Amino acid sequence: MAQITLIEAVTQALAYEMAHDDSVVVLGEDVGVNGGVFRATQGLQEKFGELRVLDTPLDETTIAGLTVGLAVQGMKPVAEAQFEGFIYPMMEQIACHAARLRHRTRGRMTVPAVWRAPWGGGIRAPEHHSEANEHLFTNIPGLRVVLPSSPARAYGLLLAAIRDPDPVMFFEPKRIYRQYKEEVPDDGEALPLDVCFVLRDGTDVTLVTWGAQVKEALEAADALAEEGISAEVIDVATLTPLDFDTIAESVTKTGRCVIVHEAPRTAGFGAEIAARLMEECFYDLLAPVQRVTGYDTHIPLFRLEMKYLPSVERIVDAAKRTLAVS
Amino acid sequence: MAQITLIEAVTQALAYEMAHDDSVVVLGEDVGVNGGVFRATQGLQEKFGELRVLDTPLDETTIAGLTVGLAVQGMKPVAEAQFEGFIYPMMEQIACHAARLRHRTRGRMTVPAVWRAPWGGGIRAPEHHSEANEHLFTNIPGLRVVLPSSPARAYGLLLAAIRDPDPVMFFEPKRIYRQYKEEVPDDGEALPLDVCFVLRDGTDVTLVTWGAQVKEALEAADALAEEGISAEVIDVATLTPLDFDTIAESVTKTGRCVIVHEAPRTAGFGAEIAARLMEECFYDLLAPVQRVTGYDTHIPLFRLEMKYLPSVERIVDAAKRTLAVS
Amino acid sequence: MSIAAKFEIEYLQYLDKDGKEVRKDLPAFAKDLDQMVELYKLMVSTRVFDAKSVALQRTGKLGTYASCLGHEAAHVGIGSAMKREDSLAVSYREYGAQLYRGVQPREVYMYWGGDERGNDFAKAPKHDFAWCVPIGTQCLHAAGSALAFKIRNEKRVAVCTIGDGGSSKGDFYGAINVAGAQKLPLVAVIVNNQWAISVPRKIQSGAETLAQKAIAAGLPTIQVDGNDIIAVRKAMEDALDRARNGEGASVIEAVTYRLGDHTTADDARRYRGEDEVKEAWTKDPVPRLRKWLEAKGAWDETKEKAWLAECDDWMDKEVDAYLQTKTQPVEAMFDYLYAELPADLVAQRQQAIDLDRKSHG
Amino acid sequence: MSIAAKFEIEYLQYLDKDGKEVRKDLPAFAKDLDQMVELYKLMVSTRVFDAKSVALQRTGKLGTYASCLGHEAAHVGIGSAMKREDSLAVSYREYGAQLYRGVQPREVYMYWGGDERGNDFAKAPKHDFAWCVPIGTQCLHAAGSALAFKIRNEKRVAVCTIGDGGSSKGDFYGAINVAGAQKLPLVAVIVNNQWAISVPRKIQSGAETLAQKAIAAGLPTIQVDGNDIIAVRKAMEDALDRARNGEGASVIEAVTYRLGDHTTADDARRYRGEDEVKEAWTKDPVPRLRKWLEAKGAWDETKEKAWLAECDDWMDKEVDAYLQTKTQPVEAMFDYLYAELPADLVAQRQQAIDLDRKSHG
Ligand SMILES: Cc1ncc(C[n+]2csc(CCOP(=O)(O)OP(=O)(O)O)c2C)c(N)n1
Ligand SMILES: Cc1ncc(C[n+]2csc(CCOP(=O)(O)OP(=O)(O)O)c2C)c(N)n1
Ligand SMILES: [Mg+2]
Ligand SMILES: [Mg+2]
Repeated sequence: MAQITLIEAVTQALAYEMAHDDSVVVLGEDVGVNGGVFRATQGLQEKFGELRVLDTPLDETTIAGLTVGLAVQGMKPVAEAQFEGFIYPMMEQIACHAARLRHRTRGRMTVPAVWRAPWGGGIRAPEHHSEANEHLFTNIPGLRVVLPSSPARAYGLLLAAIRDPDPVMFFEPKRIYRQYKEEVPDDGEALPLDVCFVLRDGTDVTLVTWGAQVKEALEAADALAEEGISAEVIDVATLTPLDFDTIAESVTKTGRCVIVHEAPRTAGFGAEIAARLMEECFYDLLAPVQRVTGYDTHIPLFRLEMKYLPSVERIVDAAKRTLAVS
Repeated sequence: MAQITLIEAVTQALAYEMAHDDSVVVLGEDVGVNGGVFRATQGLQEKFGELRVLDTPLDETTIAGLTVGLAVQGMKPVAEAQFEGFIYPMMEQIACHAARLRHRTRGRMTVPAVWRAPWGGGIRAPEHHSEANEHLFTNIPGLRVVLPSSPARAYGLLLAAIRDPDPVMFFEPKRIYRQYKEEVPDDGEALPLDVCFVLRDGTDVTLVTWGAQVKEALEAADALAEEGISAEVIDVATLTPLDFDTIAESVTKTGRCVIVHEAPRTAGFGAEIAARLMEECFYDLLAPVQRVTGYDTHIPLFRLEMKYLPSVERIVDAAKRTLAVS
Repeated sequence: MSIAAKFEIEYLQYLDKDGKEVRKDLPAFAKDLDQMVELYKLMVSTRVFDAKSVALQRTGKLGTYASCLGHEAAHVGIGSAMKREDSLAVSYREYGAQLYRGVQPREVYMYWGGDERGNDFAKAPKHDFAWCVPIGTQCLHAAGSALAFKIRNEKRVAVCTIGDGGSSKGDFYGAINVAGAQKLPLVAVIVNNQWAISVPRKIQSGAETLAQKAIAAGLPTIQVDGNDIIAVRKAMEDALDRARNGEGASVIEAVTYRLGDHTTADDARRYRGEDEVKEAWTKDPVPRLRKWLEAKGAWDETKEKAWLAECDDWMDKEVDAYLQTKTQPVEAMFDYLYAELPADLVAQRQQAIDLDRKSHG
Repeated sequence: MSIAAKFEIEYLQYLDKDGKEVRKDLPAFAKDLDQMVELYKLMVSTRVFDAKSVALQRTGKLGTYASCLGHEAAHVGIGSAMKREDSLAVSYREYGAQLYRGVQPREVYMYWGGDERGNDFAKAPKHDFAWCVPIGTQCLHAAGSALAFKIRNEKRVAVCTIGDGGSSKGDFYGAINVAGAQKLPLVAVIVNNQWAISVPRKIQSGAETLAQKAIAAGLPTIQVDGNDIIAVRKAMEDALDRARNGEGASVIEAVTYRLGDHTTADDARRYRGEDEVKEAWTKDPVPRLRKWLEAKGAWDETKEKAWLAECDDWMDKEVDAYLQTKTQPVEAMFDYLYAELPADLVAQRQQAIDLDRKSHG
């Protein structure tokens, strides 16, 4: 069994599901012959033809609307936004239709579609190629927002997203597309779409994160361990609908929590988790929940971008702050 | 001095600023002869001509992009989205350009523009006419998000928004467009864009809200007063950049807080305020902060919509819950 | 001078405003008078239905309502040319097309009466789209449907309608553009009723026809008298045939007029002159077809009266059914959000139910 | 058959691929050989600049870079026809136009080198737009600029460029549509280089020309040989004149070819054949103009060498200036967000500074 990267796991999941379900189609810019600018759809057009792996005209609104139309007529489209920073023109179709058609028609019409997009910073890319905007979608009822952070989770969650009868936003942390390989059996096994992943057990503080920052969170946990601090690390992965129970259970145990995400702090999804912890775990908290996030500014061009992204150092500092107060 | 409604205050502010600053222009759908579907721009085209009060083609993307172009060339455009539910196609221009051009060009190009939109539910309107989506913008750095809830605040904040050198989203709670009148001197006096309004002093619990829900919050404060509970009511009005200090000061005093907003709960702006209270006022909190919000579902068509919106009853209940625990 | 490309756009009309034939080559369907009577009857019942809706709104029994007065030929022409397996994606006022396809007046009333169940069409094709308020977005739903039909190799066509105003929206352009690039079985009909709320046609576009927008996408296009149902239906049939035969998409501009206010929340007297409206009434599609049928001996005053009475009965029944529909339970807000209610929402749903009980008893 | 509208699109070319005149009516500017030599020189320096950029990227001194190889006639033709008070809104690779207007190579390097200061043009007009990555959005900036000029009654024109791919985006349509409806002083140039990354022109649109998209907006339009700078500039001059005279907007399709990869992050061999590229090289705009100038006796090998040497010097200086630019301080992230830093962000800014100090010593 081959070792594969996160991006290869995406391709593997797409290929698996397309082979097993004729209604699965892929569409977007450059997804065909070119296999996507990151090669996520590499080889799919050759295998499944030009219609099932469709290069669209360059208009994100068109891609999003086609996706809704396809899904309503019984297909399972997987649309690609070439970068998450170009997703805005898709929002009207996603928010007004994909997330609402089941609701609008009392179940008559449904939108079993997936929107994939390479997400996040840290690859020295040009402007608009480094956005982390998951919060644009986490407050849209009727959607699911998924953000895998390992090859295995990318494979299992993408399969689940495609099979899910409702629309799913699937953001792929491009910084770790090729970070490491792991064995991912191509067995078609999906992962649940509403369970957080506890990546590391700990007792002193809970680090809650998602996407590429899982890497920094795990490294921070290592660094903390060296200082005798035991950090539990949770990969939220399925942001909405949120599996709050897993987070609550951990924080009830540790009494301390640091939420890490690379999107700007204000009104990022970290705020929701902090608010929930306040509402539901107030009396178990030994210290205020801390957020370590991107700053409330645009992610800078790449000369400065690493100073924008949450670092291991910032996470460790925040964790220690929660421990300093008790 | 005449008594005017909130919507008339909007018109008054627009007329004042257009008369005093030639660079102010208004554009949108039906803003001309028709004076806007809510009459916000009533009479302006007659006074200022067809170019300064421009009926655009029916394309929100076009409106948003024209607005950026106008602003960059030294105009002060006030664009209207006919309803906040139709704002999605404007997002790319707002997020990628309006909020970023100063940043992108190190100050060379700026976007002194305002986007106005009737906002929120409760008027028995058709689908997509009742959205409360301020959270789509509160996490965009470089923007301001403003939501007045009285004629005087609408007048003063809109003047400030137009004069502000940076882009401002100005959401108008249409449910209270004509709720009551008050005297609003047409004196061109702007209000600050980064100060919350304490509408009522209290000592036991702080009710934090904005938009049309200010009405319910004040009524809840009345109801609580009858039971001997003293509620402080804060109208956030300028959501971002947030004047957190005013909120923190109040909650430090009362030790209890209920945040009320009509947008869905998950990842609404209430989460940010709750998270901040946790981070900065943890040790002053006598009870967990409560959120009373729209449910995490689409605002239903009007037969059910009043059951969706936060009610006085729900606010009173939540306030009492914060008081029950100490 | 070297020429890169040339185009010509046809204008199609069979009946002038007085119901006189302006050309001899009537299409086959128009020679079947029984069928033409059926079309006429649906145009009349659409109008009766529409008047009833406005009356319901005026008496507080409906929310805002968008009337179709004056569009009957365009809408019935579109609906009647389609097959049941085709898919229709409308904006909000195309009742004539929808009634033909089986949407019930009670469903229309429910939708505009604030009840989502109006969109759960009981008799119309399940693959027809719901009313679509965000202007233009339905065009892409139709393009996506057409793509699904093409991928599955089905001989079906997706039809969308769009207003003169809506044809300014990028979605319309995106839809016809991808349909042209991929030869999708799509028919996009611009129902040009001269107004987009208060914005007149000339402020939407500097183009002399809206039909010519198709040229941007390399599509065949035609402008038809939208108050002449024969012209509308003929253009539809041609376009549907092409699409069904794998020849790709088409655009049709149906030139008509919005005789009423934009919606019941609008007052058109604020922005348009009476003369213009008076003039437009002389082109009313309903009497035009009636005159033509009467001249052919296929219709008369007695039949008209009888049919109007039947329509009244029908609408009364529909109104009754509508008014007797109980409001949905509060938990309906949650019950159609996802296939299965996520665990995280269970408590909220229960809270809504509890609160509702408490408030009511 | 009654005709609603007719259109004809001209194709304009003065020089064939070998630099031979294919028509006699050379425009006035082309008769001024000194000026033509200046244009040629800028085309050459643009090419030298471009090669230098690619080299910088290959040696890790630049991030991703979008080359303009093959577009020199189109870009210089556009830039040189404009007046300084006009406003230019580009996508990302139109360096030929920008260099003409005063953008410095070091600024281009800075932008693609990850430094926002590249957008703060020191010598180019302050009213020219920054590079615009979200495809198509710049067309509306130009339309908005044109509207500002019209409102203020200034005799200025807004110009935008857009790719063949970009012309599929609703923004392009919205821009030309409103420009048509409001007679705005806008010139929209579609630089059709046949590819949008890996997507060929025919997948973007079923239209036989991209110029015909203007018909949708009721605008005058022309297709020109985009590798013939005389044709590009002539079409630009005509369109700019019309716009400046209050006659409204125009569209120009400049047909050219992207001789390089899409960007340095792309490998075009994955998706296009060598034959096509080879064929395209035979239409290269630079030698074409050189041959014409040489035939007129206005250019020769000596001049060519001298100019290339000058270009090399220039670029060396620019590269030096770029490489010597120190990275901005960390607080620059905050300092251009708002006119004045909001109080709520002061602490974050300080945190970033403190953290940076801590990490560095
Ligand atoms: C995206 C969007 N913007 C604005 C509106 C508000 N609105 C509803 S109908 C309408 C005018 C539509 O005009 P047209 O397309 O000509 O259709 P008609 O109403 O004439 O049938 C507008 C602006 C909307 N529903 N959706
Ligand atoms: C809105 C948006 N979507 C996608 C992209 C990614 N992208 C960058 S360039 C490009 C192709 C552009 O092709 P074309 O418009 O023909 O211009 P060219 O690069 O050929 O000059 C794409 C898809 C983008 N920058 N913006
Ligand atoms: Mg109309
Ligand atoms: Mg191109």
